[in-house]
Amino acid sequence: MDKMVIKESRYISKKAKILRATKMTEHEMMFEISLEGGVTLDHEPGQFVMASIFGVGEVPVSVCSSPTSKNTFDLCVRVVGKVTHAMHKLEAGDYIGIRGPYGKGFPIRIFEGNDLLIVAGGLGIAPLRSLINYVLDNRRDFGKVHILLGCKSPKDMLFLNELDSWNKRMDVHYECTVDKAEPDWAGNVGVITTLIPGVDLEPERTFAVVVGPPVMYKFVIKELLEKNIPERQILVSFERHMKCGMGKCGRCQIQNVYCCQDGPVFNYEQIKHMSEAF
Amino acid sequence: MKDLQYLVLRKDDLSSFITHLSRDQKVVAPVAKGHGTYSFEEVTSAKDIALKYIPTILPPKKFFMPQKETLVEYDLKSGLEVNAVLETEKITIFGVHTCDLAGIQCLNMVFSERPKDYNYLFRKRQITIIGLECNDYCDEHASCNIVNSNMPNGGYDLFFTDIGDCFVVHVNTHAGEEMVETSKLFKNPERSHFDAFMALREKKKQIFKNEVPIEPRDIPELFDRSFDSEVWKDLETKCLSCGNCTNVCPTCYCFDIIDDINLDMSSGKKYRKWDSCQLEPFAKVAGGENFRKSRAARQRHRYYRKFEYPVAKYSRFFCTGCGRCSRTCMAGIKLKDTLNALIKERMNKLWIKWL
Amino acid sequence: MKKPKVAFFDFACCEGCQLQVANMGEHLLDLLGAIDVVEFREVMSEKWDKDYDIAIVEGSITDPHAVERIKKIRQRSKILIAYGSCATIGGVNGMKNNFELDDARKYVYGKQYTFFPSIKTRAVHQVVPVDYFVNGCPIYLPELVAVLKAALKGIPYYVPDYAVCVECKLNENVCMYERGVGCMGPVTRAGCNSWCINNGNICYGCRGMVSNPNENGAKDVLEKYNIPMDLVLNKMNMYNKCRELKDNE
Amino acid sequence: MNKRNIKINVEYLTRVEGHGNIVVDVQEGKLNMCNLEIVESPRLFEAMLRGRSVFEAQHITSRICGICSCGHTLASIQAAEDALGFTPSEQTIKLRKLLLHYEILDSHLLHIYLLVAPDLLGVKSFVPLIDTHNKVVRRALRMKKTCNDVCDILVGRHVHPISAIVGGFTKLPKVKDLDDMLNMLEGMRPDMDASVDLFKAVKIPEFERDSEYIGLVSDDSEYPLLMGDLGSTDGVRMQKKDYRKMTNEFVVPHSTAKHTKLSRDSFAVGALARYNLNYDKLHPKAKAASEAIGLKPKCINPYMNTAAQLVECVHCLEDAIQIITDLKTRGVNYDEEILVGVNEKNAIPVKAGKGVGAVEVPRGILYHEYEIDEEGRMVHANCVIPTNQNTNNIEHDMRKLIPEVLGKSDEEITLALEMLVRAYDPCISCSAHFLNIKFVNR
Ligand SMILES: Cc1cc2nc3c(=O)[nH]c(=O)nc-3n(C[C@H](O)[C@H](O)[C@H](O)COP(=O)(O)OP(=O)(O)OC[C@H]3O[C@@H](n4cnc5c(N)ncnc54)[C@H](O)[C@@H]3O)c2cc1C
Ligand code: SF4
Ligand code: SF4
Ligand code: SF4
Repeated sequence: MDKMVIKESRYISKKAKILRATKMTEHEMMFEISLEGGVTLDHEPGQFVMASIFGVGEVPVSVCSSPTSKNTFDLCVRVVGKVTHAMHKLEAGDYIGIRGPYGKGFPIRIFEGNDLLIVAGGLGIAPLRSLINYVLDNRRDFGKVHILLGCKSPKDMLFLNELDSWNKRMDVHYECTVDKAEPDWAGNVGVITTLIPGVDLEPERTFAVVVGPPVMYKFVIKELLEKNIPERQILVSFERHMKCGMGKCGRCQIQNVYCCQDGPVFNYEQIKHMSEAF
Repeated sequence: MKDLQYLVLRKDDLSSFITHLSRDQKVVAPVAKGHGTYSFEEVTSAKDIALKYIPTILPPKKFFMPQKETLVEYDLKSGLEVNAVLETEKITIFGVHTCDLAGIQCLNMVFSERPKDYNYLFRKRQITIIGLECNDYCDEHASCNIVNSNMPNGGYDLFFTDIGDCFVVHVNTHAGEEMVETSKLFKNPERSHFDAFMALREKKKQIFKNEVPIEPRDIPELFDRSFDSEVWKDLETKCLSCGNCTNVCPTCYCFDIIDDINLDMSSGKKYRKWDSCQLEPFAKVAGGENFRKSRAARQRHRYYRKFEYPVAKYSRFFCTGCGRCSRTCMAGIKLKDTLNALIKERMNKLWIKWL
Repeated sequence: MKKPKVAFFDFACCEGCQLQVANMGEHLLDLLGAIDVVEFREVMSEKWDKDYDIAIVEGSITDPHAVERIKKIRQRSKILIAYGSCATIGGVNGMKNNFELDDARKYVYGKQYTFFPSIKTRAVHQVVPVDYFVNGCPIYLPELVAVLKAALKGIPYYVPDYAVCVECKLNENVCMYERGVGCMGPVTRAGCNSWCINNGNICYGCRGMVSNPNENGAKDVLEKYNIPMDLVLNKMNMYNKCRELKDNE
Repeated sequence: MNKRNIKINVEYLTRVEGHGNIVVDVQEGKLNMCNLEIVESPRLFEAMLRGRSVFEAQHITSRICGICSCGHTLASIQAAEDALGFTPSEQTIKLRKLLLHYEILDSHLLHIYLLVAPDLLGVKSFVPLIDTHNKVVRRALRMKKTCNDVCDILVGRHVHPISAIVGGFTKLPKVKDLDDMLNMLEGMRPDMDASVDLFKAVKIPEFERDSEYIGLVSDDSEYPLLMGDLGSTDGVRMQKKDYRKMTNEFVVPHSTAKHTKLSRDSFAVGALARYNLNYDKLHPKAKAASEAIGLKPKCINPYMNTAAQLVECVHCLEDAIQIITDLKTRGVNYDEEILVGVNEKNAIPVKAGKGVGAVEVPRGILYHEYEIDEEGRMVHANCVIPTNQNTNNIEHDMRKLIPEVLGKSDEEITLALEMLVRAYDPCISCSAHFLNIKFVNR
């Protein structure tokens, strides 16, 4: 058996350095990362990378920073299993491997000039933060922007500073709710669907972007359809197990689409008939 | 047509041919394993080869995408050094049936689709393929006619057809030509050889009939309408989720990537290994949600990956009719039975509508 | 990285798993390069009185003394690894639970049986929490190494939750059912590289059962191949009897 | 005589396989008590075997002890075949002999290098040797690995062998397998020579006590390990079915456990016993090694058991090479490969009966006795383990040894006793399931 190094391989990851590692909540950490040699990741909001912790494994993670910040990018990671456990032990100065970006992100070009209704559940805020910050950095290109955020409880809220600044902005309609309140919580209580009816929007020119845990989609989409938002204008992003990110390994297949290549962002029309999607 | 395209090799010369080949590469061919089973294994002489065999336990895909294949090696000692690697060797596979040739073609499509998988593509270049015609059905599990893989449709360097005391050999590629020329064992065919060859092909047309009562072009539609079929529920109670059906399938290529660090805890590798959609954790995601939790859904997924999804993407069935899945399944889940059941259910539904 | 302090312990077992470790040959030195073995009674006289980073425990819990001992070990260990069938699923010691306890004791020890306190055989996790499992009778070394590496990295290790048949097929074995013999492969957790079948024997289920076996389907298979159910149940009770234990037993 | 009080309680004797305690009580220079306790929790194997198919017995009894699992497998198969009235083929017997050689080699090497060598080199375990005697440790591990690898080829693995079952083997070695095994064993010769050299240099404690030595004996020229009659250095000879008369288990007043004896107070089994009984039949190379390390029959220093083990290693290695060479020239008959679960297919007719297996395993003679009903189910099982047979002998040795060393420090006495027990290579895992367990009022 001969062994040789092949530079054409797509499985090789770029060396990336962790500049900052910040604990955000009990379960989430945020990493600010730069690729070696100051290369730009060159991603679009909604795309993801395959992050390698050598000796442990590789996982897909959405880029949660806007492409407008050129030299570094952010990943926000929730601890669930093997790799994410190991990631939470990383510190500034450590190296990881990055492949990608992969997948189809949010269709920002067609968002331009239109209104946006962004619905985030839990960790769903991670990929959406990339979109929101991009939109805010290019605010004049977009119409109205509504941001609805749902969390389990106030202590699970991510990006608190940013949420605050979005809340304060006059050109953004921001609301948030928690499933279970704590004594000092003054905001909304209830599931995220309760926020949708109250939003004042023009359905024909609104693109709704929904990211959250699997259970959320069904209910939120129902509300959105009731608001008469066209199916094509409802966008979702799915999470599936992924190994290669290149439409080969078969892990992320949802019926006849591959989440990693055809997604993770889909419009509702594309996938509404797929029972395996939800 | 160049006159080199068809040649003949006397059966007595096969042994010399194999010896000739094994001089500078590994030659693998079907070998009998007892209990009516076969596998592709290394051979050094023709007497090891089972010329009449039914599909091997594992298909030749094991040479194209090994069960365990290193993709990346890394070393953390000096910061982080990562190299993508390829492990190959020169192999000639002798005696590949037409169904398996079709299987290799399917894999070729998947891995050469962008983004290309260079590990597969580079390895493929190291492999020469010598096909071997099936003159008759292997057994009751075969369904190669319905997917049109009982006749050769390319995908080989040389193709052997057994016509009695010699093989008619189709030379298809440069690599094939070279093998033929360097061995100096092949002769030009005579009229009688051609006659026997044509007669065999004619006879095959008589023998091989559609194994299930449906026209191939109607299969995708059948599947289109069968997603919620009762047939899958029936499989739920039978299937043991042992993953044998996908492991033995020549067109199943799903894999897992594993990071394996050495005990020094600083160097290691990533390798890919075969995986199966039939195993329960396959479609499970981090939150614990499993998108194909029931065995029925997993079985359905397997069938759809043979008869519907790839038709949309690659315009061909990803079933070669080899019958391995049916042959290997302990629970007795048979591909033809499943197709028959789907057809029957569909017919019943049509009747009900009609009445 | 500081080398973790590792101790090996044994309870009721054949000590074959320890021997498997000794059988690593020169690779043992690689292992010893990664960990600091502070107690390993079978090959070392040294004793350790501080806490353990990792305790590797072999054997089942079969008497009151052992219950106390394993509880103490658990208290002193950051990570506890159960290895070998006896520790992970009760293993062959569980066959004892097929009998009335006193009856079995009398059979072996005669009148003096009460000198030998005995309780129903239990797997380690049926007494104290276990962090990692290395299944098998004996353990399959590559799996032990994989688990150790996971433990050193502080990440979970998932025991394969699919059938031995998966690996068996990858090894291109002729299926035992095709040869007319009943095999526990379809309901047993993989991870041993179908060791026994590769060597012409059947799977006896030493790695424990998959979490969601299709019992219906398994019954059908036995029927199809004309293999009596009790024969297989009997095999099941060879290693997997302890799975029937209730919490209060 | 030195009038002192000593209370030694070596709990959890380390570096023996299994759990043992030594309890010594000396008052006013007089030995009150000196016991070898076995404290492993009972596993009740004989009880568990009842009702199971005799064809499963070997799989289960192999799990009595991981260290002797090949030995138990062979004794169990022999007992089962005896009970069934089945005669194995010549080829099967050859392969079983080969397996037994591997077992003895492996076990002896483990014992000599990992368990005894630290004593002889004056350290607590082999771990410190990694630094001080790296070459020796590497050699030990290398040899151990070879034994393991040849076992893997022959029966799938060394711990709980897979392919050796009642009737024969489920997998027979291919030509390539024979070549591989041969290469590996031949490659082991230099290490074996080096081991003999190493042993020449070490000092074995001087101590003697004449005892009776028991092992398998035969009339042919082969060093009997797998088959033969039972014999002793005191001239006793009987058939294996009469093994109970050979072991004569009896109850001693100070203990609830049974001891064994034959013509004298106690007897010994194991490498030294075999050596003393069958020296003439050893391979010439083994005899040469014996001379080189200063071992001569009849040797009555129990510490020299380790030396006898080394001599047996040489013998087993050479004879294994011989067997494989033989198999290669004759060719293996693959038609003899048997299907597991023969009982399910009734390939071996089943009838009610009794059978005994007596096999020389590393630590001495191992007996399995089975009684089966007409459906091949186990009705009764009995196993007598070598360590059990040796306990009485060890105690007698200790009683003689303690007065001789009373002048030394407690640590030295403890070490001397521990080393003595270790020299016998007691495998307490095996014995812990049987009657020979003793209790001292504490
Ligand atoms: C496009 C995309 C974007 C994503 N973006 C983000 C993001 O921005 N931030 C983020 O935190 N996550 C994100 N994820 C999810 C992230 O990829 C997963 O959380 C991650 O893959 C988990 O890997 P792990 O190794 O830590 O967990 P694993 O060890 O794989 O475990 C995952 C879960 O499955 C169970 N499990 C896995 N294997 C087995 C087994 N064999 N047996 C039993 N149980 C098993 C575990 O118990 C655990 O609950 C994204 C996923 C996708 C597809
Ligand atoms: S689905 Fe079955 S018949 Fe079709 S190619 Fe795969 S194994 Fe062969
Ligand atoms: S031999 Fe056993 S493990 Fe292998 S495929 Fe058959 S049932 Fe499964
Ligand atoms: S094949 Fe079966 S019996 Fe053998 S080790 Fe694996 S799980 Fe245990």
